[in-house]
Amino acid sequence: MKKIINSVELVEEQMIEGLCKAYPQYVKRVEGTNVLVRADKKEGKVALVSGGGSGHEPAHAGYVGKGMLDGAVPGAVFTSPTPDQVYEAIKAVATDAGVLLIIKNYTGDVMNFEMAADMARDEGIEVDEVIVNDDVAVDGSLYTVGRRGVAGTVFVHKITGAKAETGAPLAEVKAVAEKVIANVRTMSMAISPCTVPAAGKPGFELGEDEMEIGIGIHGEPGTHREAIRPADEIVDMMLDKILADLDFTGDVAVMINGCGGTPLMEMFIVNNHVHDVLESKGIHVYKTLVGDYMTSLEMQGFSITLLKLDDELKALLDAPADTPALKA
Amino acid sequence: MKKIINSVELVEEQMIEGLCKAYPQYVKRVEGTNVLVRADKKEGKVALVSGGGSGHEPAHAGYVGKGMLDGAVPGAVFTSPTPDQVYEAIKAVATDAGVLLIIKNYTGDVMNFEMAADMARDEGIEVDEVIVNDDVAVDGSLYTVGRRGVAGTVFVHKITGAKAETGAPLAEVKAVAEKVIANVRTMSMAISPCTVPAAGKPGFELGEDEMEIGIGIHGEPGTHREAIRPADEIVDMMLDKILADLDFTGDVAVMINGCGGTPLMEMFIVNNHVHDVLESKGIHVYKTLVGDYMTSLEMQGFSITLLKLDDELKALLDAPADTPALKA
Amino acid sequence: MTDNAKVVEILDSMKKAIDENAQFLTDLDAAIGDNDHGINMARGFKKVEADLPGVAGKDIGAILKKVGMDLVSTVGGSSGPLYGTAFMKAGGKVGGKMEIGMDDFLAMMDEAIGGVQMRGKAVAGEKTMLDAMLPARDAMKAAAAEGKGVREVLDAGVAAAEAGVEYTKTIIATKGRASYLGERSIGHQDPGATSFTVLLKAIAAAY
Amino acid sequence: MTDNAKVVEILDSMKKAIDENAQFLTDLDAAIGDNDHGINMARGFKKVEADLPGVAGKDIGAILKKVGMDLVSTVGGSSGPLYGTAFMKAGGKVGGKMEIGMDDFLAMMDEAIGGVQMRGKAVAGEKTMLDAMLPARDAMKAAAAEGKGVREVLDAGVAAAEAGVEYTKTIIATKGRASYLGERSIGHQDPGATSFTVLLKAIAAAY
Ligand SMILES: Nc1ncnc2c1ncn2[C@@H]1O[C@H](COP(=O)(O)OP(=O)(O)O)[C@@H](O)[C@H]1O
Ligand SMILES: Nc1ncnc2c1ncn2[C@@H]1O[C@H](COP(=O)(O)OP(=O)(O)O)[C@@H](O)[C@H]1O
Ligand SMILES: [Mg+2]
Ligand SMILES: [Mg+2]
Ligand SMILES: [Mg+2]
Ligand SMILES: [Mg+2]
Repeated sequence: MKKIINSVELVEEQMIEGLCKAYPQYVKRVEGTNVLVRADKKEGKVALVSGGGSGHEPAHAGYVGKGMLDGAVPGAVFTSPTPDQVYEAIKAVATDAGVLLIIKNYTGDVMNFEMAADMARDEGIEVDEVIVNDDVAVDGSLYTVGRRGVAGTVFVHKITGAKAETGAPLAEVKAVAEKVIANVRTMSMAISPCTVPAAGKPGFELGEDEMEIGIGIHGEPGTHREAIRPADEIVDMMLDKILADLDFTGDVAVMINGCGGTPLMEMFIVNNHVHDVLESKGIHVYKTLVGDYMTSLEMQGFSITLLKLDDELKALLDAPADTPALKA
Repeated sequence: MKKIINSVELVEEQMIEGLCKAYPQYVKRVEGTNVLVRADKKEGKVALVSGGGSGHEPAHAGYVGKGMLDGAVPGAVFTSPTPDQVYEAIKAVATDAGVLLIIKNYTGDVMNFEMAADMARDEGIEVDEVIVNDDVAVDGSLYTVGRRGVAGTVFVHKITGAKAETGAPLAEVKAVAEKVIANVRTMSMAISPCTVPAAGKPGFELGEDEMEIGIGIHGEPGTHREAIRPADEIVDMMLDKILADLDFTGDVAVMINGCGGTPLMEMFIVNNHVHDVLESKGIHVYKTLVGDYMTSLEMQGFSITLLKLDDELKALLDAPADTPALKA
Repeated sequence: MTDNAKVVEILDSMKKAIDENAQFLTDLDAAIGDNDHGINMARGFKKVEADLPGVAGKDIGAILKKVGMDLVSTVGGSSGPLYGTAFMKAGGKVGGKMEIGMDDFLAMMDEAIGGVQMRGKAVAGEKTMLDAMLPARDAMKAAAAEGKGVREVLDAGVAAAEAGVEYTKTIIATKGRASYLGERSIGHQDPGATSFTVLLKAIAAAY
Repeated sequence: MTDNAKVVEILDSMKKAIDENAQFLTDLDAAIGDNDHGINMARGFKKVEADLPGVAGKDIGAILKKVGMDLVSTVGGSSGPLYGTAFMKAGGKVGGKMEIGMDDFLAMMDEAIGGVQMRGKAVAGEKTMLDAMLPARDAMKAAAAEGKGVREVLDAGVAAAEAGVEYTKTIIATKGRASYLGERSIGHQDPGATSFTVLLKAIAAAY
């Protein structure tokens, strides 16, 4: 394992500190916790809290700021944060308008966030939640835990954050979040694995010419493995899966998300074909994001996210946001 | 070589197309060229043109937009663009206020850009140039070609772009660019190489526990190679070299730049110690940028850039910028 | 059968057993999950060990509740809330007691399993820790009903847990992260079922 | 000695020689530069080859100017302006001529070298293409002065160029990208000196 770190025990702590030092104008750390909240607490609006394991940077702390999240809770690398930490975040950001938790659909995340929500409710804080499950790679049937929450979560942060910023009541903010969740789909692939620092070795191995299709953001195996193909064919395969899942005819937002180790050049090559395919199918791209938004440490690969837009979602997507990792 | 591309011949073309499709609100391609210019040409101000080989994304096209560049010229991967392309860029963006070329100090870049400048002057266009040479890793003595231009170039784009946006005359815009160049220093390292697509194999090899100190943004060898050490020790070594070169006492801007394959988590860990060291030496960090600003394909590593600030540079650094890769 | 000092002793040896198996548990999780189960459990029991001196003199219920809270607040992931709740529930069953017997222990197992099922909403056959916990509990109850001694009862539990782990290799995961693999999860044993077996063995070894 | 048809033939064989050596030249550049010299040169000569039919009937000056412009507009990097200028300058020396002799050729070499020095501001001993060009030019002039035949003159040039390449292994680069390496550049031969030798060999092979 070759990493630019000091020790595997200090990775999360020094990452949090380094992030706070980089962006004092945006975030501050709640003392004695790993929780990051807006440098200036905004009253009179629903507060948004999200989080998950570390290793997905800039998610989630990079989205704390005006028009997006009020608090972010990073756990250990690829491990859901614990309830006490989430509870601290809720307490720190709570306003009279209530708190909305944006949870990615993993058993661990859901359990830890819900335990925290219970603790906060016991204190009289109004807390509600939404669960993001945009990954079309996995079976979403009733006989599984459902789809994973992956890069589409960033659209949920952006749009729900814009809605919250308007001062809308909790129920309306939640409704917008659920609208995004209902309309967002993602599919991922990787050509190289990533190594959880404490594990010391990669979570999986890929042959010199292999790729993993449908991989999760924690390096969880995907739908299948096959020999690497030209980028356009990979895009075709991934879009087929996304477009089979939801009718995207009309306007969409596109996110080409890098997994952490992917050069931007390759993401633009991917984007080139994504646009061509969508256009050929009568789907109009209203806005595109290309970059590292929800990563998996140093993994090389990308995900494609499509979000179906109506006028409300367009306006909220375009609304101002000022955070370390996303500005609009 | 494992890459998400279609063919080595199409890499630059499809990257450019993918970038244009992602950001039509910012950039458009000059027909029949590889040149990218602002979607809306701004008259009445000095126009800035930069460029270099491809493979440094988001540089340089990612910095085209309000408050930064007017035109960017990407060459083949890691290869300076040719004079005809640079000339097309100059022609496309030229205003009555003149054109300033921001060139990184490589023999090839300087020759190609200067040939283009000559061609443009023959057409009656007022063209001037600055040459960025921020890399303290290499000997800047008179007996060499001098220092390389690396990540500090992004600060030159940002600050010079802000100055140009005020409508200042060419001489003043150039003077600000030279002030930035005089006050910016960078040092880089890598723990893994990168592969130029057409070359098909890495430009160098590193042992399982080796790192290259002082590496260039095209994977050029650096000052030396040694066994990898804890991040803080690497930072100490790099900062020593930077701080020995210029007295940074006072206010500085910091850029922790990823080489393309480096996870943000590691960059934040680096930033954590950079801030601690600077503070301990009485250097105050006014602003920090952490991310992929000037990359080397998928190389894993980072650079530290320090820019010494006075009030003028602070104001220009903070001035609005709206580009795909940098917003202020 | 067991006083509070012995409970502390057992918790100490659980910590050691988890450490010894951390790499193994993580490797199992790499195959069908996210490469962290052993790391998570080790982080949790490190905190447990650090806090034990502070609660060692207290009643068994208080000790186990503290263990549960430590696990909930340090393990994270799925196993944190699950094991944390299991220990808290088990502790809740024996609040105030300085000594417990086999009946208490079996009732605590019921409570722990109830906690896991309340949180995780899984049933038998979904390739989770329950596939070791449920057969172990049943085997121990049966052995106890036959009047077997403590060590024999615990050995029966360990044997059933181990069989449960083997069984997890044969089934598709429908809960937890391994469920994303569908058919590809077959052939791999469940990390959580394995860590439960490690913990139960640490208990058995104390008798 | 050489008419315009033969020039086209030689340019064709230059293209083949560059292709054959592209990987080698790139590998040399990987060691002390940025891993692209062969790629750059091959891209340039591909364009040259494509454009040759369009200028084949023209005078030698026009042909070489076109070659120079093609190289300038496709090679990029340092070698593009340098070789491009070299060919353009050489062509400038023989504008209008449909046939040239040894005197013309040596004058063209002078012009080409002058162009490279004007652009790159390097002198002998800086570990660049000049360390093959200068000795080759001098050796050819000397051989011509001795009244040697074309093939002998060119062979003398190739031998001197090859010796120049060997010499580049022994010196520190002070121009071009390899200069960043300082002492570490010693032991490696210069890619540009090597590509010049490849081109000169292609000329020699035509006689
Ligand atoms: N719903 C559930 N009910 C019971 N046990 C579960 C459930 N979900 C997961 N587990 C257990 O948790 C284990 C994984 O724990 P761990 O790797 O620490 O958490 P995570 O999956 O969040 O990374 C699985 O092997 C399984 O035994
Ligand atoms: N100033 C110079 N004068 C003469 N030749 C030079 C000069 N700088 C570089 N070269 C030649 O150019 C070669 C490198 O060409 P190439 O790799 O194509 O360009 P780049 O260095 O821009 O990548 C060097 O090996 C050297 O021979
Ligand atoms: Mg986990
Ligand atoms: Mg080059
Ligand atoms: Mg796990
Ligand atoms: Mg080169």
